[in-house]
Amino acid sequence: MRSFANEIRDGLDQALAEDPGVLVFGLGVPDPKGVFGTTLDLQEKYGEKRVFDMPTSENAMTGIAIGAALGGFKPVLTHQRLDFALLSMDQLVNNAAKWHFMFGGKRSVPITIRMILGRGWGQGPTHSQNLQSWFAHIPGLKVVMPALASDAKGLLLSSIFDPNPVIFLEHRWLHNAQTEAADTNKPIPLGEANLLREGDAVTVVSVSYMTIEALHAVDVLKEQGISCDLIDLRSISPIDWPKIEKSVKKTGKLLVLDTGFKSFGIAAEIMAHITETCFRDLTLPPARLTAPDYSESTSPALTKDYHIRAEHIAARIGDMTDRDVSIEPILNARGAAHDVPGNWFTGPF
Amino acid sequence: MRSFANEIRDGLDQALAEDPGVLVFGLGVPDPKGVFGTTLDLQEKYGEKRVFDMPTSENAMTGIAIGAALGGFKPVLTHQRLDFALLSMDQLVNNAAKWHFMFGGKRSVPITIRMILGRGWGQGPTHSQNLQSWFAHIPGLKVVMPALASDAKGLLLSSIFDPNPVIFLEHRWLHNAQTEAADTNKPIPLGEANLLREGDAVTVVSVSYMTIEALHAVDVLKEQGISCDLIDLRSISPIDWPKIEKSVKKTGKLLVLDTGFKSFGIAAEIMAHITETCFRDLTLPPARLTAPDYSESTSPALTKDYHIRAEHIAARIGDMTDRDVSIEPILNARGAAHDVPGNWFTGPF
Amino acid sequence: MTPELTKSLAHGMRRIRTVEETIAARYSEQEMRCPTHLSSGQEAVSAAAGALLRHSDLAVSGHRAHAHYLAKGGSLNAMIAEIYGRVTGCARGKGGSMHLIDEAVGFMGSTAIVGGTVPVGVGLGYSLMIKGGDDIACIFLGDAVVETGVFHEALNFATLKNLPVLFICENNFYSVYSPLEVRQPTAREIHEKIAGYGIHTASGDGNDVAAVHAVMSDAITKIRAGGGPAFLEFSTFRWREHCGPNYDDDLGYRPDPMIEEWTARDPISLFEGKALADGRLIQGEIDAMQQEIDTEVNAAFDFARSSEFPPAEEADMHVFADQMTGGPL
Amino acid sequence: MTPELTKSLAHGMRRIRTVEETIAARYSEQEMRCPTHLSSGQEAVSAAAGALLRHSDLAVSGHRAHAHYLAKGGSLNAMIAEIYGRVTGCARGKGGSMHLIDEAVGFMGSTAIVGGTVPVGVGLGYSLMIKGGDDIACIFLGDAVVETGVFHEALNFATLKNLPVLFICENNFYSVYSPLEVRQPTAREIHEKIAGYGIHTASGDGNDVAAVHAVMSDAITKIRAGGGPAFLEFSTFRWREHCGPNYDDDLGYRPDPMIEEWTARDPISLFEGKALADGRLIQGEIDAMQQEIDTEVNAAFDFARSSEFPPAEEADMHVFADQMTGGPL
Ligand SMILES: Cc1ncc(C[n+]2csc(CCOP(=O)(O)OP(=O)(O)O)c2C)c(N)n1
Ligand SMILES: Cc1ncc(C[n+]2csc(CCOP(=O)(O)OP(=O)(O)O)c2C)c(N)n1
Ligand SMILES: [Mg+2]
Ligand SMILES: [Mg+2]
Repeated sequence: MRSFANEIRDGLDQALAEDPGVLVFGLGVPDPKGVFGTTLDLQEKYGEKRVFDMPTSENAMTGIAIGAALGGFKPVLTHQRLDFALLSMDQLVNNAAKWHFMFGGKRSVPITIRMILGRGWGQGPTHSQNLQSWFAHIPGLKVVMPALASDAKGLLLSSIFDPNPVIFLEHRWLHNAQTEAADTNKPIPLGEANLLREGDAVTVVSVSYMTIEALHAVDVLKEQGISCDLIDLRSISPIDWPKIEKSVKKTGKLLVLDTGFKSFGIAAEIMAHITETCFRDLTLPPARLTAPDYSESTSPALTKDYHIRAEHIAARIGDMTDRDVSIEPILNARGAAHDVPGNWFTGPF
Repeated sequence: MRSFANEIRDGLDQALAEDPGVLVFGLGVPDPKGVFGTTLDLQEKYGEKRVFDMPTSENAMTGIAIGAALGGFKPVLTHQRLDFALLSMDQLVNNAAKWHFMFGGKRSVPITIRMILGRGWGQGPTHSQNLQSWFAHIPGLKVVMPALASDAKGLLLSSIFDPNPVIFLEHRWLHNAQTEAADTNKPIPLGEANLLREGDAVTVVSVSYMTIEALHAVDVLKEQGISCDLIDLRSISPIDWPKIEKSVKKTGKLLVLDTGFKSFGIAAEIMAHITETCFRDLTLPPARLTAPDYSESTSPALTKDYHIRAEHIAARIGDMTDRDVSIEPILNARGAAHDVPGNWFTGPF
Repeated sequence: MTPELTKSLAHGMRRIRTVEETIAARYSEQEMRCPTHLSSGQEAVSAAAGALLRHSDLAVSGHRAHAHYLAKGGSLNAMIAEIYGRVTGCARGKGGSMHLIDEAVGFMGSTAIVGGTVPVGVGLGYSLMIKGGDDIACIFLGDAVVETGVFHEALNFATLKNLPVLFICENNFYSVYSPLEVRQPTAREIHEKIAGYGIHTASGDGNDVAAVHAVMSDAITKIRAGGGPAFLEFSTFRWREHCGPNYDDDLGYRPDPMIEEWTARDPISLFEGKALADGRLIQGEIDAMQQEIDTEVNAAFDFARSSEFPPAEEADMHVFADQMTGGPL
Repeated sequence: MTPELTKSLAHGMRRIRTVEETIAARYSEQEMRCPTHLSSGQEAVSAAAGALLRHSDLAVSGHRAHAHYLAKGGSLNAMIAEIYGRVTGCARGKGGSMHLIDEAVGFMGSTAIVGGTVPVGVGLGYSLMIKGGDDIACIFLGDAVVETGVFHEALNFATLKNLPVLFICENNFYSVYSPLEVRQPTAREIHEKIAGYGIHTASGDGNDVAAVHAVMSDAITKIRAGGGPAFLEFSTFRWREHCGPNYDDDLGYRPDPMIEEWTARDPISLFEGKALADGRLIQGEIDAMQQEIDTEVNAAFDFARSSEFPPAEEADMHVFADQMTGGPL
């Protein structure tokens, strides 16, 4: 068994080995913890010029990644929280996203920006933002959100070798997720969603960590005779509309799951688009389960009902299918406190 | 007759006169052009401590506005283009939007950030972004987008005296719009949309400059026997859901207009929300007309079909109502080139 | 140095140390469920600042703010309750260890984004400048903050407007596990680089509280007299891991001689040793002081642990303010 | 100074002047429909850089980039066509005056956000450092750029890594209508403030092309030899309005004596006057040079005006690249 973090690390390792143009940098990249284990030993292996720590200068380092890309390199920049990358929106949006366009296709900017999405254990308002809808709204950025450990490496490789800037969002609660060692030397094309479960009751569209909760919910409901399509988007820009549309044409019901704030979030676009293209197929209004429109607080007492979990998803599918569902099996399977990914986690980050 | 720019200037003047805590600053605020005429003479009137120019330091100046607000002032910061404010997302989102929340309500941050939305005459990719959906997605920010000159002052006064951070988005093509001198000493409450035209064919929801085009389209269609509800949102956060819902329950048809990129934009949220709340009332899928998912180019040859204009709106309403409509009256009324707000405009900004 | 000041500095350092070490001792109970950055070993800078700043001066800080908050006079009970996520916390549990506030004593807030409060502090300085008077704004920052662009932008503005702002940089040579030399050119010290701005700068041994006090006192006097901003750099050393209650020197990111040298230079013993030697303090006073502090700190933990958690309904409160909280000017 | 260099500098300045003034003369035809920032009066810095930089050196600039692009060897036809919004433009009409690019000669791009290309230039410097060799990255910037945080962040990194980066600051004392003194403390000059970083800094009269050349040559030699980054400040003066083809001194934002003093110090006449006086140039050479330039410039405008506009289908092209444009390392 290998963890999501191992797979990310191996993806970086493979990219560095394959292509001398790949650079990996970010705060803490060569440190003893190696960004939650994802960059361990890479500096020793590839040297300080290709793998390096950096000053707390998120905006300039993004511009420096762009410049290095223009100089022929393929930089991978890591932010330990998405929240810190808010400092770099100018370089990201005004330069990276637009360079190829605004210079008439003269030069692409092959950079990958890893951002980690925080949650739980008192992360609080500025260490837990999931702003994927910002990036997806910007023409010229690709946005990748892996959920399964088995997808992490393949998606990362595609991101690194994509000629465009790619925002690669890693949910902190996934780093410890396990997978059978998959043959993931092959890149997974960006824009291909993954139909993880098949059924005809409801189309559940999900990203990143929400997919883990959704899998749980969908599997439990299956035992209760309700089977759903579960589509893990993997990338939200480009997004796999055909797969979603095909499923909705079958089920007539759409439930979108997202880790971000509700209003003006990615779920809205998915609901709007599917309503535009599948209006006559829908038997119910499309629904969403997302984070609410307020920040995650620090006190655990204030986060108990903040995040969508498998029981909420199951209950909602029950509502949408007019079926009584039991969430007991989900609650009973729950081992850890609500603010940690598992009992192995004892803080602080 | 008074212009939108005059109204903004008078709003600032009135606020400065009424409350010694109001500060006005930004690049070019005291310069001879006075930010398109909106800040003329204010420094002379209120002194250099309360009205001042600033260094090209958008991020720090946002933080300085926050600090001044914590020190008891009500700062108004101006950016000549929204695009420049991308440098300040950290201060805006991590500090201003969250301060009241993350300190448990201890202190509010009454700042107003004016951002001007560029368009036309070769503004190009980094002087024409309309990223309202970004701000609307952030809990703790209010987002105001005036369209009518007669609303500009009232909305600005409400923004300045609101205890929360308010993003005030002024479309560059509106500064010259004219209004009868309205009695606008009264603030207009944030979150109240304005039903500008009444009808039962289609609910048209619009913001900012799109409302000008929509008014034209709706008025021309009225003469052709199609009458629509036209709702000018004025503020998108908070947003006036009841007014939109009431209208859609009457018309069964929703068309949303926006100046921003299409995907993951504000139109998606409006469509998604209305589908959630009014699904059974809708006789057609909700529709949107927005900027496309690519940047505005500099060459006028590449912007001819970039923006939504009255003729597109009229044609779309025709489609939605299964009626033949004539867009000739709209095209005939068009006097200026497509990349300027009027013939009076001869560049460069 | 007067006996009063001697006692005040010793008390300030001991109080911070005791709070931090009590947090460390109790952290493993898993009841303080938030990222927590302790200042053990770095008490001198805060204690000196605490002896010099008034409640009407305004201060801000970053992620490692316990010492600054306490030195400025922030309520100990409210801080510990905040770390425990209780409704009696200074931010009602919304913010945790990294979001401390006590406006009653001029501690205007600490936040978790490196450099994030620097311009806020300068904006506070701007408000003080308009209001007149000789209060100052004080910005506590770490060595990593000088790498952020916003610091330079804010410093430029403070200098331009000659604002009453004191920048206090605690250089502990590390940002998380990253040594200074992978982040900044080290041929010049931080304060030497900042001196380019043409403002008053100075530096000192951050583990020598008397030296810190002298350097700071000089700078504050200049600022209060209208001399404009000043930047002070104090070298010091964090004892425990960057974030959390443990020691982590087994990870090997800091050289052994450095660890030994700096931990041997405990600011409290250094200061008290001298004061005892030259009779400005006697051991009995120290013992009494410590006992009093222990009582206060234990009471604070009791207060926190016996406080209620915020009710669930508070989770979505405070997103928007209904009215100005600051009142009219 | 050799006759070749003398001619090259005179030619460089005259060529830029002629291009800018021709744009100004034709702008009112309303066919150049984009914001355009002219460099008339500021030609010396670019001309000197042009004489010293190689095509394999990499350069970036900002909104006022015509002179830098031309000096670096960028195609004149492609620039004028770009300003006219034609498909033959260097950015196929997508970018206009503020987005110039000619990678064949190492001009890697100019953009419209103040300070936006500074870290990009440092990143190019990083790529050159890895590749080895003695090429350098050159960043053209205005006086407002030193107010941006990203400039300081990028400079810190360039210094930290000892990168081959030349920062060339043209201080024309204004950012749009705003004088330096409302944006920066002016007790020290910009280069003096930057000197705090400990890198090579120098300054000079930006209207004296020989002086600029000497200062720049020295810095470039040091950088090519591995000496790390350098920052140069040249004072100069823009003749026309910030953006657009007109003079705007009727607005009164610049003091009359300043305008008179600086426009009297036309860099071209100053340089040629001396060269004529000491016989390094003769008037006939200048006249021939100017005739050749006029022919070239007129041809460029003819080229641009006779070029096609980009077809409508290009509006949504180039959002994403289908393949790497740079090829393998
Ligand atoms: C903008 C930003 N980048 C990165 C981080 C992660 N981070 C948290 S604390 C810290 C170290 C800061 O070091 P320093 O300023 O020296 O303070 P110290 O921890 O040494 O007291 C970092 C990098 C952050 N919080 N914000
Ligand atoms: C981040 C940002 N803020 C503001 C602007 C508006 N702006 C365009 S050019 C300019 C002046 C820049 O002055 P300087 O760097 O001195 O160059 P100069 O125009 O004098 O050559 C400004 C403020 C911008 N383009 N980007
Ligand atoms: Mg440190
Ligand atoms: Mg200038």
